[in-house]
Amino acid sequence: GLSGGKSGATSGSPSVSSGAQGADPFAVAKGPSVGSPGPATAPEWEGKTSIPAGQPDMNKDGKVSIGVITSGDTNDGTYYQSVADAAQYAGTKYGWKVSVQGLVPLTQALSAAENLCRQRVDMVIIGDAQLAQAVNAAKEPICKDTFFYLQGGYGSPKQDATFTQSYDVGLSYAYVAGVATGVYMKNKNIKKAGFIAGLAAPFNTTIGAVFKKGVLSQVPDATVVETYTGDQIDVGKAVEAFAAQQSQGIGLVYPYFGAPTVAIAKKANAANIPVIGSPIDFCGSTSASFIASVIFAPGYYLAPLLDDFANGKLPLGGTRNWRLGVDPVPAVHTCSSAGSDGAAIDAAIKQAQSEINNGTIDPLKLATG
Amino acid sequence: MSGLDVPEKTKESSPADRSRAVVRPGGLGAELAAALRANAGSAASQVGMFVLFLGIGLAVGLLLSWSTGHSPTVVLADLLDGSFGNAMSISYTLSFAAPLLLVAAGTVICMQAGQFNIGQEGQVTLGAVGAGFVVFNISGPAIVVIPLAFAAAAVAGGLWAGLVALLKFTRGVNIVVSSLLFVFLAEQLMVWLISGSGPLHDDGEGVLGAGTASQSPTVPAGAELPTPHLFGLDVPSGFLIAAVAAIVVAWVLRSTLVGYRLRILGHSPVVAHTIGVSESRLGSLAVAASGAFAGAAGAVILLGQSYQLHPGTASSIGWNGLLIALAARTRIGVSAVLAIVFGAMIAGGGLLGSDNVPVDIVNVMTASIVVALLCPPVVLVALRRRRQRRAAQVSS
Amino acid sequence: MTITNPNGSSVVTGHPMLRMAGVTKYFNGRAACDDVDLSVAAGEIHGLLGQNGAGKSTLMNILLGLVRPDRGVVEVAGRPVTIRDPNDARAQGIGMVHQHYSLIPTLSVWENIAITAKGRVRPDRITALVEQTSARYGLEVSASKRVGDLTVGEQQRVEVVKCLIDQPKLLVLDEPTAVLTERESHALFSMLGQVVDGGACSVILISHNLAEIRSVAHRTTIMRDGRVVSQVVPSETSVAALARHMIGHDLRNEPDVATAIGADLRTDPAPVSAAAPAGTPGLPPALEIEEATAFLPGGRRALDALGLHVRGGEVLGVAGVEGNGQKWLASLLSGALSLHSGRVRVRGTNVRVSKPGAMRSAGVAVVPEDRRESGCVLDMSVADNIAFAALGSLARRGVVSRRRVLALAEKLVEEFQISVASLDQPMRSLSGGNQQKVVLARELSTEPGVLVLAQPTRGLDVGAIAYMHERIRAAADAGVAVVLISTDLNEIMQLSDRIAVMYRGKVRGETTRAEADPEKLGLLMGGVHA
Amino acid sequence: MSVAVDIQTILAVSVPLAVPLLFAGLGEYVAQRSGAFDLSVEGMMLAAAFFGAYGASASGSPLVGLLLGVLAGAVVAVIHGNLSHRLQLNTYVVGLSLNVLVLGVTNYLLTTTAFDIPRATNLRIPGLSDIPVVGKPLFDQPWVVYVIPLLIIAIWAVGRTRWGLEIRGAGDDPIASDLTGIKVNARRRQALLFCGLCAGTGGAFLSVFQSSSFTSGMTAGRGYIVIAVVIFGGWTLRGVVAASLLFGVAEGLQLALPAIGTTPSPQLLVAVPYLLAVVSLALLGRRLHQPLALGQPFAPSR
Ligand SMILES: Nc1ncnc2c1ncn2[C@@H]1O[C@H](COP(=O)(O)OP(=O)(O)OP(=O)(O)O)[C@@H](O)[C@H]1O
Ligand SMILES: Nc1ncnc2c1ncn2[C@@H]1O[C@H](COP(=O)(O)OP(=O)(O)OP(=O)(O)O)[C@@H](O)[C@H]1O
Ligand SMILES: [Mg+2]
Ligand SMILES: [Mg+2]
Repeated sequence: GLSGGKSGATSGSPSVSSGAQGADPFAVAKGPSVGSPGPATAPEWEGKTSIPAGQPDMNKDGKVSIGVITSGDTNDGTYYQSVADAAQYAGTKYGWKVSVQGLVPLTQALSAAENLCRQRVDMVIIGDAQLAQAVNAAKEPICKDTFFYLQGGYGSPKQDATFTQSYDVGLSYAYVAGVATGVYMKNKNIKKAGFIAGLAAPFNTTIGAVFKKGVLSQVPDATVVETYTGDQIDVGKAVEAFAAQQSQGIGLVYPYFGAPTVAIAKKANAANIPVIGSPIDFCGSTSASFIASVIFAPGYYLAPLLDDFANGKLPLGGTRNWRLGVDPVPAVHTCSSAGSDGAAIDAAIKQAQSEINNGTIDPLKLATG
Repeated sequence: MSGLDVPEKTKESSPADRSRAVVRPGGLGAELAAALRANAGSAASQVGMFVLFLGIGLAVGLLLSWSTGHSPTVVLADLLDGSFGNAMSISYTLSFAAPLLLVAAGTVICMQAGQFNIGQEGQVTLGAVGAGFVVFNISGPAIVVIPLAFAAAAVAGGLWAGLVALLKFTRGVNIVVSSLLFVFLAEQLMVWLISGSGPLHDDGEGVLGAGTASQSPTVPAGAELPTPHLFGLDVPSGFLIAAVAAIVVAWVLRSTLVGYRLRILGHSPVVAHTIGVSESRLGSLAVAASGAFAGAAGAVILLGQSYQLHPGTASSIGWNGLLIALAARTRIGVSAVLAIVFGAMIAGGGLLGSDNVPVDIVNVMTASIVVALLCPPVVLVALRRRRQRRAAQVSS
Repeated sequence: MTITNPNGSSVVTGHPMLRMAGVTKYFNGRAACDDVDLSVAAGEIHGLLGQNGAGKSTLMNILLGLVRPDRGVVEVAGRPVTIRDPNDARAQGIGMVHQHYSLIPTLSVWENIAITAKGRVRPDRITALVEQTSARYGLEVSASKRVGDLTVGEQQRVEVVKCLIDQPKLLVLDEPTAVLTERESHALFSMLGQVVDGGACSVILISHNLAEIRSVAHRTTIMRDGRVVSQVVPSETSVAALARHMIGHDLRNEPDVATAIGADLRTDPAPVSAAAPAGTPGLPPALEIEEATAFLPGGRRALDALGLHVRGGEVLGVAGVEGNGQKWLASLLSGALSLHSGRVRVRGTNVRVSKPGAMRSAGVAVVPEDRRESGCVLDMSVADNIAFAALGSLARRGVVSRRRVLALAEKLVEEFQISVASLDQPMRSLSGGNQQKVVLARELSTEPGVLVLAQPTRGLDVGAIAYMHERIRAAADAGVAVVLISTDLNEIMQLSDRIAVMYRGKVRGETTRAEADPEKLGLLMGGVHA
Repeated sequence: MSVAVDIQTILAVSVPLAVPLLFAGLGEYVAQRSGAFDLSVEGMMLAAAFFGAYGASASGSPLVGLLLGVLAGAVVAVIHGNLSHRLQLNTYVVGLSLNVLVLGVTNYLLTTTAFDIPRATNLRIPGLSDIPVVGKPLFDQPWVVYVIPLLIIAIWAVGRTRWGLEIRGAGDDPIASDLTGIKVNARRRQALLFCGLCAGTGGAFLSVFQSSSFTSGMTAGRGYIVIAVVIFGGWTLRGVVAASLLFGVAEGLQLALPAIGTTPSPQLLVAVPYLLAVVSLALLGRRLHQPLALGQPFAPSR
C-alpha cells in the first residue's frame, strides 16, 4: 500500500520526523527580539491575562495532551500543515499526546473543539481564523480546564479571559516583501514582477495591493501583475496564471498561496525566474529554490508558545501581538540564493520595518489609499 | 432532455408510430421513482436489508482503515462513542442531522415531482446568506428574528432553485447541469457578498486590518438557535425544526391535493397533464420548494453551527442531504433515519483524531453506505429470479 | 408429404429446418410457453396462430435468444443448438422481424444494417448489399435515409432486408401485417413466397388474422394458453375450425369472441336499430374538430387538417391502419398534443387543448391507447388511480379525504367488476384487463360529455372485451358522445353509428354504419377514395 | 506588449487549461453517447491525479505516473460501470457517491503519502513550434498533449465502426439495440471504461504534467465543467472539442487578462466559465439533441 514518510520527500516544509532530536524546524521563531517596537502599536484588546495553575497538565489527569483543529488540509506542506507540525514537534519533544484534525468544516468548528475537551485534552489549538467560532466552546463547562489557543481571530469573537490568540498584521510583511522584491529588481534591472493568489477576496487582494506599493517604493516605474485564480487550492490554475505572467515577461514572482506555492516555484525555477516564498521558511527547501521567504505561518507563532505552555508560563486571556521587526516572526528573510543582492535587500528590509514601526509608513493606508 | 427533463411533448416523438416509446413518459424522475420504489418485500425484510447494507457500507470504510494500519475496533468505538456514547454525543448527532434532514426533505419533494435538482449545496449557501441578511441587519427578540431569518433563508434558497426551474421550463435547459453549475455560482456570489464592499461583509477587524476579511459579522447572541433541554437531552432546536418539517413534507405529499398532484406529475407527466397539472408550474414549485428547504438548512447552519459566513459555509451539507434523499429512495422516514446515521458519522468522526485516524475515513464510509443502500432491490430481484428458476426446474 | 398452399407453392414436410421440443417458460409462476413442440420444414411458410397472450412472441423470443427458456431443446437443420442472444440466432441463420421494430431510429438505414451485417463497416459496401437484396426481392429501400424519418411500412421493409442480407435459414415475422395496408401486405406475402422458393429458407409467420394465414401458410401451429393445441394445414381447414382451435370452443354464438380474433363470421352485421340515435339534431355537436393540424417534436406531421364531429348519444368509430394518426388524435383530445392550426370545440365552445386539464374540464374523457404509460400511474395504488379524475372534489381545503377516496374506489370497483385484492394494491400488479377497467371506470365516473376510447380492447381477453363493449354502448345510450378509435374493423362496425377512416393524419372518408361494408372501409384505409 | 504576444499569452494559458477538459470531455462524450451519464468524472480525474502523482514520484518517471493515473481512472470507471450498468443502481447516485468516496480516499491516503514529482519536460516539435503566435502554445507542450488530436481522430474513426454504431444504438434506443443483439449494458460499461481512461489521462495531466504536485481536491470541480462541455458541445465530437477549447479560453482569459494588463473585476472573471455555461445552455437549450436514452437504466429481459 501507500505508506512511507511524508517527512522525507516533502522538503521545504518543517520536518516532523526529525523530532526532538533533529534541528528545531521552528527555531527561527524562538530567537530573541529583532528590534524594538516604535510608537506604532497593533490593536489592543481589553482583558487581563493570567497563567492557569497546573500548566501544562491543565486538567490534572496526569498526562498532557493537545488537540489541533484547522479548516485546511494539514498536508498542504505550508500554512495549515505548520500548525500540525508545530504541535507534533512539541508533542514529541515533551512527550505529549497530540491529535490533529484537518479540513474541519465551519459547521463543525464548535463541536470539534468540544469533542477535544471531552477527550480531556489540556489544550485546544484552533489553527486558523475560519474556525474562530470554536473558541466559544471554552465557555462550556466541559472545557473549563482546557487551554484555548486561536490563531488570528482578528476581533471576532472578541478577546476575553477564556482564550489566548496570536495576532499579526499581514499588510506590514506584504509591504516589506514588496520592498525586498523592489530592491532585487532594481539591482537586477527587472521591470516587471508577478503576484499570484487564489480567491479574489480582500485577504488576498489587499496583500497584493500593498505588495505592489512596496515594489513601487523601490522601482517607481515597475509593473506588478496581480492575478487571482479564484481558487485557493487549484494548482492547475495557479501554474497557468504563472505561465501567463511568464509569457508577458515578468522577472520575478511572488506566489501568495498555500499548497500551490511549490508548484509555481518549480516552474519559475525552470524558467530562471526568482521566487519569493511564503508563508513558511522556504530558504532551505529542496524542492525549489527561493530568493526570500515571508514567514507568517501559524506554526511559527504556536511553537514558542507551546514551549511556554510546557514550562507553565503561557498566559491565558490575552492577545499575543506578533510584530514584524520586533519579534522574530513574522519576518522577511533573504535566502542564500539571493546571492550578492542579499545584503542590500536585508538593509532595505530593516529600513522598511523600522519605518513601519515608527509610523512613517502605515500599510493600512497604503492598502486603502 | 428526455433522460432528465424533456418538456413532456417531446416524449411522444418516438420515431414512426411505434406502440412502445423508447423514452418512457415521466423521464428520469418517473424512471427513478419506479426503479427506486421497486417492491422490496415485507417491512421486516426491508429493515433487515437496510441494517445489513448499512453495515456493508461501514465495513468498506473499516476495511480501508484496517488496510492502512488503523484498528477497525478503535475506529468503530470512536464512531459509536462520539455519536451515541452519552447525552452530549447524541446532541451532536442530532445537531448535524438537522440540516441534512432539511435538505433531504426538500430533495424528496422535487424528486417525487420528477425534477432532478442536484444543486442543493448552492441553495444551502444562498439560504445561509438570506438568513444572514436578516440577523445582521435586524435586531429584535429571538422570537421575531429567528422566524424572519428562516423565512429569508427559504426565500433565498427557493429563488435560487427557482432560477434553475425557470431555465428549464422557459429555455429547456437540462436541470442536472444547470443546478450543478449554480452551485459554483452560489459560492462566488457569497464570497462577493462577504468581501470588501459586499453588503454582508464584516466591517470589524479583518485579517489584515479593518474590513479586510472575507467573512460576515458574527450572529448576535439573541439570534442563535436555542438548545432546549428535553428528555434529559440538549436537543438542538434545528433538529426539532427539521423533524417537524420532515413530518409536514410527508403529510403534504401523502394527504394533500398538491401532494397528490406532485406525485402524479413525478410518475407520469402525461397523466398529470390530463388532470390539469401544469408541469412547468407545479414542477417549478417543487424545485423551488426543495430550494427553500435547502435554504432553511442554510439558516440552521448559520444560526446554530457556524455563526458566521465564510467561503465554504455550506460544508457539503447540500451534497450529503441530496445523497441521503436518493439513498433513501425519496422516502421521508428512511431519509430521517439516514440523516441521523450521517449525523452520527460526523459526530463520531470528531473523535477519530485522538486516535490519529484521518477523519476523511468518514467520507469514505458515508459514500459507501449510500451505494450499499441502493443495493437491496437488486439483491431482492436477483433472489426472486433464482427462486423462480428453481421453481420452474422443480415443476418440470 | 407435400403440402401446397393457396399461392401454389408447395413444400415437402420431411426434414425439418427447425425443431423446437418441450419448450417451457414461466413468467411470475405462469407458463407463457408450456411444453411447446414446433417443427418447420425447409421452404415452408409456417403459420403461428393464437390469441393475445397465447405465448407466440415468447416462443419466438426464445428462438431468438431474447428469452431464456426454463426447459426445452431447439434444433436447426437437425443439429441441437444453444441460442443465448440474437447474435447466436443470427449465426444459426435465424432472423426475425419483430412485432415492435428493432431498428435504431437515430441511425441511417445502412448503419442499422451494418450493425448486424458481417464484414467490414463501409457505407458503400453495405449500401451495395442493401441494393442487391432489395432488388432481388422487390423491396424498395433507400440506404442513406434516417430510419426515424421512414414510414412504418418502409421501416418494416428495412427490417426484412436486414434479415435477408444474412441469407437466413429461417425468417420469423411477428404480426407483420398489423400495421400495413392491404397492398403492402400483398407485396409482403409475395416476397415471402420468393424467399422460401427453392427451400433454402423457411418462414414463421405469426398472425391473428385467420384469412391471412389461410392464404399463405403451408401449415399452421395453433397455440392457446402457452400450449400447442393443434397443427393444421390451413388451406384445408375452415376459418371457423381455425378459430375454434384457437379459442377452444365454437364461435357462432359469441360474436364478441369472433371480433376478438379478427374472424369475420357474421353473415350480417348486428341489426341497426331504426332509431339509431344520430345525436340530437339542432344542438351543436358535443365535439367538433376542424382543420386540426399538429406536428410532432421532430417536425413530423401528426395530424393534417383533420376534421370530425360527434353528437351526444352517438358512437363515432375511427378506423384506419395503425400509424395513420389515430394515436395522435387521442393525444390531441387528452391535451397531450398541441394544435398547430385548427380548432377543437366542445359543445360549441373553443377549447385550448394544450392547457393542462382543459379537455377534462370541458367534459372530454379519454381512455388512451397506452394505458400503462399515459392512462394510469403504475406505481400508485388502485384507489389513487381511480381518484385522480375527481381529486378536486375529494379534497376539502386542499386535504384529500382518504375516506372518500376509498369510498369512491370501492363503489367503482364493485360497479365495474374490477378484480383487485386490495384497493391499496399498486396498479402495476393488476392484469391488463383490470388496468383497463380501472381507467374506464375512472373516466366514466367523471360523467363526461365526450368519451374517447383508443384501442380500448387491445390485449384484453374475450370476457373483458365483451364487458368493454357493453359499457361503451351503455355510455352512448346515456347520451355520451363516444369516439371509438380502433384498428379492429369488426369492433368498429359492431359499435359505431358512423365510421370515419383515418389515413395519413386526416379523415379520408366517412360513412354511416348502414352504408359501411368492409371492402369500402378497406379501400379508404388504404388511402383510396371509395 | 504587442497584440501578437498578448494572443500568444492567452493561447499559452488556455491550451493547458483545455487539455484536461479535452481528455475528460472526449471520454464523457463517448460515455454519454452510449447512454451512460457519467457523473463520477470528477472522481475519476481526482483519483488519477492522486495516483498519477504517486506513480510519478515513486518511479521518478512521468510516464509511469500517467499510466498509474489512467489505471486509477479506469478503476473508478469499472466500479461505476458495474454498479450502474450491471446491477442497475441509479447512475446519478453512484456517480455523486464515487466523487465523495474518491475525495475521502485521496485525502485519507494523503495523510501518509508524500510526493516528489519529477518535472515533465516539454516536447518541442521542431519547425511547427517556431510558427509565430500559435507555434509555442500549440507545439511546445508535454508529449501527452499531442495525444489529443490522435484521440479525436481515433474517436471519429471508431464512431464509424460496428462498435461505434452499437454505442450510439445503446444510447439512443436500448430496447431496439437489445433486440438487434447489442449487449447494451456491456457497451455502456465499455464506454464508461473508455471515459475512465480518458478522464484518468486528464487527471494525471493535472498533477504530473501541469503542476508537478498534488493537493487535496485539486480537480476543483473540473469534472462538472466537463459535463457542461459535453452538453454544450451538443453531443457531437466537433462540438465537444470546440466547447472544451472555449471553456479553456474562458479560464485562460481569466488568468491571462491581468498579465496582459487589463484587470476587470476578478470576481466576475472567476464566475465567467460558469456563467458562460449557463447562458449558452439557456440560448442553445432546445436545439441540442441528446442521446434519447441518456441516463436511463436498461434492464434486458434475459
Ligand atoms: N417479460 C415478461 N415478463 C412477464 N410476463 C411476460 C413477459 N413476456 C410475456 N409475458 C407474459 O407471457 C404471456 C405470453 O405473452 P406473449 O407476448 O408471448 O403473447 P403473444 O402470443 O405474442 O400475444 P400477442 O398476440 O398479444 O402478441 C402473456 O401473459 C404475457 O403477459
Ligand atoms: N411484460 C410484463 N412484465 C411484468 N409483468 C407482466 C407483464 N405482462 C404481464 N405481467 C403480469 O402478469 C400478470 C398477468 O398479466 P396478463 O396481462 O397476462 O393478465 P391476463 O390474464 O391477460 O388478464 P387480463 O385478461 O385482465 O388482461 C399480471 O400480474 C401482470 O401484471
Ligand atoms: Mg491532562
Ligand atoms: Mg406477441
